[in-house]
Amino acid sequence: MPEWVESIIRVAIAIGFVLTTVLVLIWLERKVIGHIQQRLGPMRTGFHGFLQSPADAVKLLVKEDIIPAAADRWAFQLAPALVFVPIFLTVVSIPFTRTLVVRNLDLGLFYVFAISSISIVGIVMAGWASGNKYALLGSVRAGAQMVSYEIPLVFSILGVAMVAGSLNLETIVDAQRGLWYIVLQPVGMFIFLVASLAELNRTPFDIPVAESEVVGGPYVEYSGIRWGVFFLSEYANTFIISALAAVVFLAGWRGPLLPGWLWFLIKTYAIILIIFWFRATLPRLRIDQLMTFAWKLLLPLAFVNLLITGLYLVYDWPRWILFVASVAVLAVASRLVYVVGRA
Amino acid sequence: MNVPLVLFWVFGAASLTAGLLVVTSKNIAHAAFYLLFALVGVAVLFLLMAADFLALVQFLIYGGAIVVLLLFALMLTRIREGPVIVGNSQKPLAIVAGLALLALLLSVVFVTPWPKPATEAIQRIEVPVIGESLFTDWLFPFEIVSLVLLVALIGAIVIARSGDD
Amino acid sequence: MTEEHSAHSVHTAPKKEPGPSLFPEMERLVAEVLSGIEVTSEQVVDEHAIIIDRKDLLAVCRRLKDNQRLSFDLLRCVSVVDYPNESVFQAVYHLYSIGLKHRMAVKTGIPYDDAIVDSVTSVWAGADWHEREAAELLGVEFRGHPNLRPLLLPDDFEGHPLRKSFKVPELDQARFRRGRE
Amino acid sequence: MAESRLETVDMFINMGPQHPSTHGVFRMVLTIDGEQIVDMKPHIGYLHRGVEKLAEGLRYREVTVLLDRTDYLAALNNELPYVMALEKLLDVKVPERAEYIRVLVCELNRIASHLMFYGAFGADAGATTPFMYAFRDREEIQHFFEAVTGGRLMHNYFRVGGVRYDLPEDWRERLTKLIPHLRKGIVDCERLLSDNEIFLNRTIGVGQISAADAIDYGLTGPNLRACGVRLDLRRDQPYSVYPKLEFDVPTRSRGDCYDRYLLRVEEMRQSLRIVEQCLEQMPDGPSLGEVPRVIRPKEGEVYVGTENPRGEYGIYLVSRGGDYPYRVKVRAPSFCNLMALNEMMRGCYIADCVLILGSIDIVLGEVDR
Repeated sequence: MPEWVESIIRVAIAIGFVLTTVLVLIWLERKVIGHIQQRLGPMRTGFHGFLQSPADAVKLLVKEDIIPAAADRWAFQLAPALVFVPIFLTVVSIPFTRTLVVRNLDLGLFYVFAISSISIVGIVMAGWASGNKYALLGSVRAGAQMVSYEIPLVFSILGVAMVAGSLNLETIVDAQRGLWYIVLQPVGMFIFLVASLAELNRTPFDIPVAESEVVGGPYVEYSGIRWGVFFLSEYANTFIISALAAVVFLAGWRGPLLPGWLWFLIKTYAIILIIFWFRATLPRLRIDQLMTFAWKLLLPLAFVNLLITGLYLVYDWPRWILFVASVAVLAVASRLVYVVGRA
Repeated sequence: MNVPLVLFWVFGAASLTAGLLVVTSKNIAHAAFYLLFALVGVAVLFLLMAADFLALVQFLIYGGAIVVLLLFALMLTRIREGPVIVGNSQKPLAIVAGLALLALLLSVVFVTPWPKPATEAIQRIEVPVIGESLFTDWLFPFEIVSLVLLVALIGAIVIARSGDD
Repeated sequence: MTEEHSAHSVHTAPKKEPGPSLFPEMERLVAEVLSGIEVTSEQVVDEHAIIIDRKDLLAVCRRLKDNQRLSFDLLRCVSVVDYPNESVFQAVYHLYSIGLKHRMAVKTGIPYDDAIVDSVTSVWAGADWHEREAAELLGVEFRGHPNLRPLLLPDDFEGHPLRKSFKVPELDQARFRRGRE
Repeated sequence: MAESRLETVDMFINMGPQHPSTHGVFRMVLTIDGEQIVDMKPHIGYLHRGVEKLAEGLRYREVTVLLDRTDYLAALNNELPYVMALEKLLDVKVPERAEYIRVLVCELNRIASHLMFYGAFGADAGATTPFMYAFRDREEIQHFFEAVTGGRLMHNYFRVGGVRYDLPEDWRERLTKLIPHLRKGIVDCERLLSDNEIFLNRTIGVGQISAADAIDYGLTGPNLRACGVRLDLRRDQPYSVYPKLEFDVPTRSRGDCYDRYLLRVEEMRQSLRIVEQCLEQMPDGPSLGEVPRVIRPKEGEVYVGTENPRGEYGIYLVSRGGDYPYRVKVRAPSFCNLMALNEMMRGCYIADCVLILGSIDIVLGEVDR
């Protein structure tokens, strides 16, 4: 079998896996949030509503695909693909275990960010092409938010790359033998989680799609399968970001007793559940507060983290100093936010 | 015919077409979208030449950031008239400039001593190498560029804030 | 306001029976504050009410609001009632003083043939929509109102539905049916 | 393309009449510059049913049906001023038990209404859970209402001289179960939002209005008290059995969205206190006084204002004899509160505008009538 045929098969399997995961995630989110809100969530389709997601998928598939008269047809139809494709391309480099990976890339970490940045254009395009002012507003918000948060996101992960000395995800996992990077890079992990929530447009950063303000933002005019593709991409992205966090900060498949893939899934789902939990608890920020948060807090914090990590590497400090220093930075920063916020 | 060659022709043609569409498109937002495809096509070409890092940078900076900012500016400035290019008085000037650039590129193509085809495998450029050469051989240009960017940044802030009070 | 109208100085709804005031203190105070303006007291079940000429409306409202012992700072409601038998509208302003916790009503008549009255939006900004509503539903014009556009009804609606002359067929049928039962 | 000057363009957007956070069919035409609001024009009337005209075609007893449908979230509170006005015109005595029942259900209705506000306000701020919490408790109140009045939303329960039905036999058990449930519910609600950093940042200082402006625009109820003006008709113009009951009238000072929110939460506690006292003090006796069979008040007029969850709900009732009211003017609190919207929205963001509208707590049914 030629190499490229094998690659295609691997990609197909990965995409299949992600699609199934998305269905599970959608069901899980509805159940988790339902229980947090003291209700049951879906109960009627299958055992505890387990067939709800497939049912929804079928419904979306057979639904009429409406293209508004005011829309720019060409861009309107293309936009979902532009969101969907990059996100599924990023799956390629995520290592589930050492062997369960489509392609281990030397620049794996960088690859994920670079490719997924394209999907912003898809969202902006969707909003622009809809010919709807709410969609336009939403896409302007999405553009501003996602471009801004990409910067702290990339910087947060740079610290890890420095400590591990590599952008290869497999090497990064191997470097976490004995000590997970959540200990060495708590600031990095914090920034990563916050910034990726913003990248995902999820609560409390669901400003571009805010129901109560811009009624669904860029997706407001979409229906049927095109809307389904956006929905799918959002959850796929959630999974990928969580998996990435699990790999980079929680040592991926490493763990005692259980098989590697199970550890990987446990860690990934732990992060996913935290994201769901946020959604059930927090209100939404305002766009200017969001920008302030990115530029005036997260970015400087990421710089400080880089500085400390650099000092640690150059002067060859013991590991505990890096840990203590990082925790101290985090504590000072949170205190600062509190004090400044109150003033 | 091997796979990389097919990919080269496909993506080369795609980015050329997209590039042409950028300049011929009447709809300025469409032009921006075509620009994205042109840039992505070029990124894939980089990838084929084993310049992974450059390709990813192309994706991140040009695809993810520049095009978004371009669209952003379009949306905020020109909502009422609609994003249609009506006419352009700078056409002759653009033709002259384009031809001049073409001449320059062609001369570069002919002057450069290209390596004999297929005599040696393409050298993969590792990231540390790029980093090192940036901070040794190219330190001065690198610093100049960052200074220029800083000036641009400050300028942008000044322009944006001038309307405030 | 023309001479002719101020001739029968108080356009009013059917006169109520005169009687001793239920709120003598309030009556005295109001009379004192409004000295120089023609004021008729009226008996209402639970508050002091005065009837004034529409030309005095703004002056009266200002004094009632600005006087320290009255300080009617809250305009609770503006109601306009149609009295077709007398060919007159009556505008009723219900006032309340937050600090002194007392209340009263000011009434003024607006004749059919010259349905204009001064707007009190300059005294209480809160009169805005009340007056717009009355203008739309009863066809009374409020002079000096900043923006007297229609408020509630569809743009192409004709007539003034709260006038007694405006018949709602369904309503009359309902009454008729019940009348025969 | 002669003009190549770079210029941002103001954009108009129609928020409403169909929009998830206009709380009904309300429309605001916003002029926005980026995310900031330059100008706002409210448009109302989409729900105008001509309640005042319809009332002129109904007999006195039938009008409460219409009033239920003005502020549909606090239907019982709307019926109260009307029956009180009628009782004043007819000079009818209301038995004490009936008064207590009225106050009891009115205060419960106030809690239900404020819970609805709490849930919707949370949703406006982008939090999904408050809505569910609020509805869990509101549901319990409605169960109680169902047992008392037979209806969940539209009660048509108050009659001239009393109430339609006496309380059900097991009302004490129901109420003693309901009160702790609600008390815990309010605590839950508070813990979810009141100290949330994001929520504080979103609401403090947003939609501020000064006390003087608020009075000028005729604001009443929680919106006015949030500015620091202690006006509560239950206390200042006492009616029914409120003088016999102990409760505080909370106020706040800043007059912003957060104060309006917190004030309503506190009001729920006070209402709960009143409900508890009603439970203790409820006298025996008839629930409907002696009322003439045919209601035909003599000529006269009366204005009665009561404290609704949203402010002063006033009824100006004119009688010229006969079986039908001559004029029923409804002074709807939301109608007046909404006038101050422009004042509150000066220079805010789109996201704020949703919150500010939510914080005023309007019900379009009574704005348009």
